[in-house]
Amino acid sequence: MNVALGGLLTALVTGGLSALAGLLFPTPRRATVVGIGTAATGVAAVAAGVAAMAGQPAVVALPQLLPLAGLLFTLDPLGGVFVAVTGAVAVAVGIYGIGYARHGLRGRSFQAVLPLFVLSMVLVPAAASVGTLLLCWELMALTSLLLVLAEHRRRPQVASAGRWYAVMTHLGLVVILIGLLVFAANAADGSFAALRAAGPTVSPLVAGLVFVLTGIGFGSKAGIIPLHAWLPRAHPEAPSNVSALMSAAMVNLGAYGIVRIGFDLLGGGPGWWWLLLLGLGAASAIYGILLAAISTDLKRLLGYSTTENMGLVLVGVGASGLFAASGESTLAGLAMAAALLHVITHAAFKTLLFQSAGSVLAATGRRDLDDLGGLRTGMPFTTAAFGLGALAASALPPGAAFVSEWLLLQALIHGLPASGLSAAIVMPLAVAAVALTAGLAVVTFVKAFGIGFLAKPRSPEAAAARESPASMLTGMGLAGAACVGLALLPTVILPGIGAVAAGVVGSGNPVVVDAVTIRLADVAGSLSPLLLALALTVALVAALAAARAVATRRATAIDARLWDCGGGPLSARMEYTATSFAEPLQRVFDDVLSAEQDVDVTHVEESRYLVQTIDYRRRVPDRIERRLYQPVLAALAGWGRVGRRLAPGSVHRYLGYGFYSLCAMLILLVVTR
Amino acid sequence: MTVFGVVGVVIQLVIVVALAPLLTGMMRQIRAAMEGRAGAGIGQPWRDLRKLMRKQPIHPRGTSVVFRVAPLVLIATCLVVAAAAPFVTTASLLDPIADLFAVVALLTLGTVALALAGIDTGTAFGGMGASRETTIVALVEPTLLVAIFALSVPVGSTNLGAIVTAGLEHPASVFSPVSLLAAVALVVVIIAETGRLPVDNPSTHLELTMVHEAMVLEYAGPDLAIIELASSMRLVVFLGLLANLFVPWGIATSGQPVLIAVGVAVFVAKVALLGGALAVGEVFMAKLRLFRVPELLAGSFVLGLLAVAASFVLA
Amino acid sequence: MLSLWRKIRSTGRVAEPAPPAPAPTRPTGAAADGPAALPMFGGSVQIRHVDTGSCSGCEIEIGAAFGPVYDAERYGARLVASPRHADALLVTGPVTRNMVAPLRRTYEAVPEPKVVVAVGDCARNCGVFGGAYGIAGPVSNVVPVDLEIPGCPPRPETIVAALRTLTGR
Amino acid sequence: MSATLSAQLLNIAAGAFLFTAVLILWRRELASIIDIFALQGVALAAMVAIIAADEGSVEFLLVAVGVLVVRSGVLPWLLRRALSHAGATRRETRPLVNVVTSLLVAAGLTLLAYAVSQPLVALDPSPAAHAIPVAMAVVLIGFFVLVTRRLALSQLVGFLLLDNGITAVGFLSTAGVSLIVELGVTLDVLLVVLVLQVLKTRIREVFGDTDLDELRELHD
Repeated sequence: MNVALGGLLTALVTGGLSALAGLLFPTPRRATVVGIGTAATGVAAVAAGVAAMAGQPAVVALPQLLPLAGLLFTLDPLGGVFVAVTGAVAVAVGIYGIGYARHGLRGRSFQAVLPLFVLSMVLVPAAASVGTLLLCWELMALTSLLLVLAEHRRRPQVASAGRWYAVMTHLGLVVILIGLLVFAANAADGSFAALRAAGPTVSPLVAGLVFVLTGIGFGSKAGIIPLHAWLPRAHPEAPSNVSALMSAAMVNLGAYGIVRIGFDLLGGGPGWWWLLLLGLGAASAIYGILLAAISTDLKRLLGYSTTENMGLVLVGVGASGLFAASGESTLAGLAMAAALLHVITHAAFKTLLFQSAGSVLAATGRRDLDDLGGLRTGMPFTTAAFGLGALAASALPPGAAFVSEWLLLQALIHGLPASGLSAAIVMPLAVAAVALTAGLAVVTFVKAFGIGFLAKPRSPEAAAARESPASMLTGMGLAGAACVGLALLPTVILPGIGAVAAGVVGSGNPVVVDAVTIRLADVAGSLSPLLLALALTVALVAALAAARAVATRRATAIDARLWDCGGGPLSARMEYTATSFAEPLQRVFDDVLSAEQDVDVTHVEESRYLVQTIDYRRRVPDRIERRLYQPVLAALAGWGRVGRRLAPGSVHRYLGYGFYSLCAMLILLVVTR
Repeated sequence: MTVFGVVGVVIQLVIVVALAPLLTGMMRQIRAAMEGRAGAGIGQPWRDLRKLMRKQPIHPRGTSVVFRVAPLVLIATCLVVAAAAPFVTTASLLDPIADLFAVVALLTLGTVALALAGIDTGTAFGGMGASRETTIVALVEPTLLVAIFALSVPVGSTNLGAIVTAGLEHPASVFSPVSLLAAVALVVVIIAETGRLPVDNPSTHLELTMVHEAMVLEYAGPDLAIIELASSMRLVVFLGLLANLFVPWGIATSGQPVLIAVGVAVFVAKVALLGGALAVGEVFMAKLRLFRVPELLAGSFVLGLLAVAASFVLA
Repeated sequence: MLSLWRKIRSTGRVAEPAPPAPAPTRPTGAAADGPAALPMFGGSVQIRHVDTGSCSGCEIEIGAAFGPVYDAERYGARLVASPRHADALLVTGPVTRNMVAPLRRTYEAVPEPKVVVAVGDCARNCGVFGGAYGIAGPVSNVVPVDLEIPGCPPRPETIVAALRTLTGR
Repeated sequence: MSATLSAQLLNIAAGAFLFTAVLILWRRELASIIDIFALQGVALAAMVAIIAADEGSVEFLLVAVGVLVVRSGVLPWLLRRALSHAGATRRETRPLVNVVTSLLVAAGLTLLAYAVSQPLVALDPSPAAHAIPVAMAVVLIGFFVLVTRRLALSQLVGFLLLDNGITAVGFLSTAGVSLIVELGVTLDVLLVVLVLQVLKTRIREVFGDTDLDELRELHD
């Protein structure tokens, strides 16, 4: 029995059935059935993906289904990683969605589209021809767009976010389409096997063009700057379970596309491709986390953090390509393994974080960190879940992302003595970029967790927050368990990841693993996350015991009022807010962020020395958006106005256009002949 | 080997814990001497700790378990690093933890725990301290990792034991521009990480100028004792790392009691020397404005980067 | 930098030699309801200073007591920023009406065992401000006082001597 | 002197040479900038002296002494004198590019210097040639200081930094610099400094300040 094939087919069937169930079941039970169905799809996908990683190929060919090349699916180890990740995210999100749907998401269209979205994401990494890939990609884009727009009746911002997303994702599709068509034109047909065979023989110019075009398209899906503009819009406005799916599963496919085209189909390439990718990845990582650090909207913050993490993944991919181009295949494998592991860990903690954010949103109706706080009393489980996710996201031990970032740093560091001039200059900068990203991630998630969940509630809604229903908590629990597992025992999956990475770049397995310790092949370096966590626990318990033993007053701690400098009780208005927390950072990076602020002071009528009110506003616009998108949009709007002048509605004018153009054509014909 | 490892871990833990308050006491004493004071004596921090342990613990109203656990996490990170890093002996039981990245990340974890505790109180000063501390941490990180990078290039590993052993085997490499530049960069970073002048004033009484102190304003009794001990331990750990990464001589490479005794003595001497130099330097410095700190850190970042560049330019 | 170094070298030690430690019998001008024996802090007393309405004369003398010449720190006394860190409150001035609640809250914020030291005549018995309309009374009216330091303002030596009875050094 | 030892010493001197250049960018206090500049002169002289000892060349040794005297003695002395006349402007408070950015730019310049001098190093992989990127970096940093600092005095330091760098490149590249050329260059630099100083004094007498940005008004 081929598990990979069976899993894929099961996912196909359950996904389709869940979508049908979403259409047919009555409202009260619809969300439950769809949620379970989505989770089942996810389980099947995980099985298929893991089996594919283990080397079981799954091929499904449906040549007659589409007119051009038919549908062709092949699940190889690389695709298997992404299918498994998508499936795992779908399991947690499916169960979570049962409870989350209570908040106005029980509608037929939403519930029917959700499984289709999951299914399309499962199929993209399995697609094995240009036509199939584009079809699945478009299905994914459309379904996700519908899901993003789910709440457009309730909030007008959703429509704007949806517009941005629709335009950018379709522009991305067009660019990918052009790139792949150019590629396919140089190959026997559109199947990946043909492309793979043609890859090394294409002229460097065409190969470069294909890589850049597809890179732009896939990069925009991964939220890489400057194509990230849709991400911080769509993620906050989408329902939280959709945000989790998009942020933890969909963006990965951008990275998948780049790896698939660059490594697998084009067979690696010259160093400048990967240098470009690495640079963009590093810039995205820093820019994304910087904007995350200063944003106060919890879900927007998480969205920017996705840009950051995808940036890190692309740093890994870029480094891997660079090493491969300079013949360092083991290091290339290491960097690729780091990138893949980071995809997995990011999926785990981002699912958890978006689920917790959704839980908060459902309980309070607030996303603004400046309105939250004090949730730990009302929502202890959600607080713990977000804390766990934040620990993972800030890349501190014993968190999940620490291991993948450690691997990434090891790859970058060991690249130096081996590689050439470009690596010698790029690697230190890349290390610095990764380090700065890690540092800023610490600020971001201390802020998100500390301000959002600890301290005193800053709004009545936050004070009245109650814990979410059990199904949501179960979904969060699953994602949380994945985070803990990845943090403590990455040794379980690392050999598999290493083998996949090695297969992609054509090297030996770059990581050697014993029960608890990760060792790097060929270069010195080892880390044992489990031992680290264990040592930390032992030290903690020992410190507690010692403190208990030494402290002479065993008396239980008294409950005292906070030290308020002797004044009246401290109110929530005196607390630090997310804005004030990030203010020092914003000032440090003022050259990059260029915040806009204005202060209006109105004076008392009698004297200009007495102030009546001070109105202070500060806004940190996304600078790339402002510099890059607004001119383009303004130009488009300008052309639109010009165009409107051409079409005033007069039939005579339109007929005239036809006549003029006919004449012009004829004159042209005469002249050219 | 394992016996040696266990003995090493225990000795290092004992030394670091015992030494930490004494180092703080010595630094205060040096400062006092230079200010023309008599000073409270080297043992004063130990007396403070003993007194604090006898006091009543207080858990302010409205604080959560985060506030209660933070001191323990802080000291646990210091303990793990003290046990794992090669201070007295090179053979560590916890070798797979003794990675420079892991050590740095662990110490950052302690800072983060304290910052969360500061926010958890819900007081303005707690939030302020947390905000400042994490900002500094974010800016310190690139410098720290680049300096580590520079150190690891000649050795080809970020494992602390490997770097120290390599230093022992090639004593001449200590006097290379790579180590000198990296050392300067690391000194600045350590000053920032341990909250010493000119980045933070550990003896300030003015809330508005506080960074580290502002986060711990709510702690009392045994909790405060743990935090103070951990802060001193951080200093010892960082100075010990600085000493042994650049001047590893004297560290015990095998389990002979004599070597271990020498290792202990040399380690104590090195840390005392560095601490003394730091204390003397602090007398000549004023605290920088918070927004001048990035300048300092950018400078040390450049030095770290130059160290990396030098490591392959002057290879 | 060099000039500072030269200054340090030329100034040398300015701390006066320590007078003999005060007798173990404590000078108790303590209030009637104060505990009979002061707690032992074992050579380490952290002090939080509270100004409840002082004319700042006592503050100057406290500053001098902790300055290089008298150097109260050498006996293990240290000023701290938060009452949570403190063992002793050093209260100066008569307690004004506005400072009654803050003083009480500060007292409550200090973890046990704790000591209140009333510095100066105003803190002991309102001094020249006695009977003024804004004054709620001496410190002992608000919180139990364990140790009193007379003087208007008290000399730094007196303050140091009183603190030494607390630190026991 | 053994080859490895001299190579090591040369490396340290080169490191110090670069370090002082960064320090000049780092500090704002003009007095300490001048002190650091004097230190850089010492490092440069040490580099020349090590090469001299290596090659056993008396001529180079003489040059080293000359470098030491001029660059860590005479020039700093002149600068200090200029500073003592400068009045209130003892700090570079507002450089055109702020300190953080200029430090990061310096990092970039160093990497650039490394990249461009790669062929030079490849020509002759001797220890001296390995230090060429360092000297190149100092040249670029000096130029950068010259471009971005407002005060005439710190610009002057930038110019001298540039010159230090050029001298170092000259010595480190195998061609070497003959005594005569070095003498000529040194005298040239001295002359430039003196002329600038005279000019500066004149400007200050007329306009009362030496913030060069304000000289733009002359043009208008």
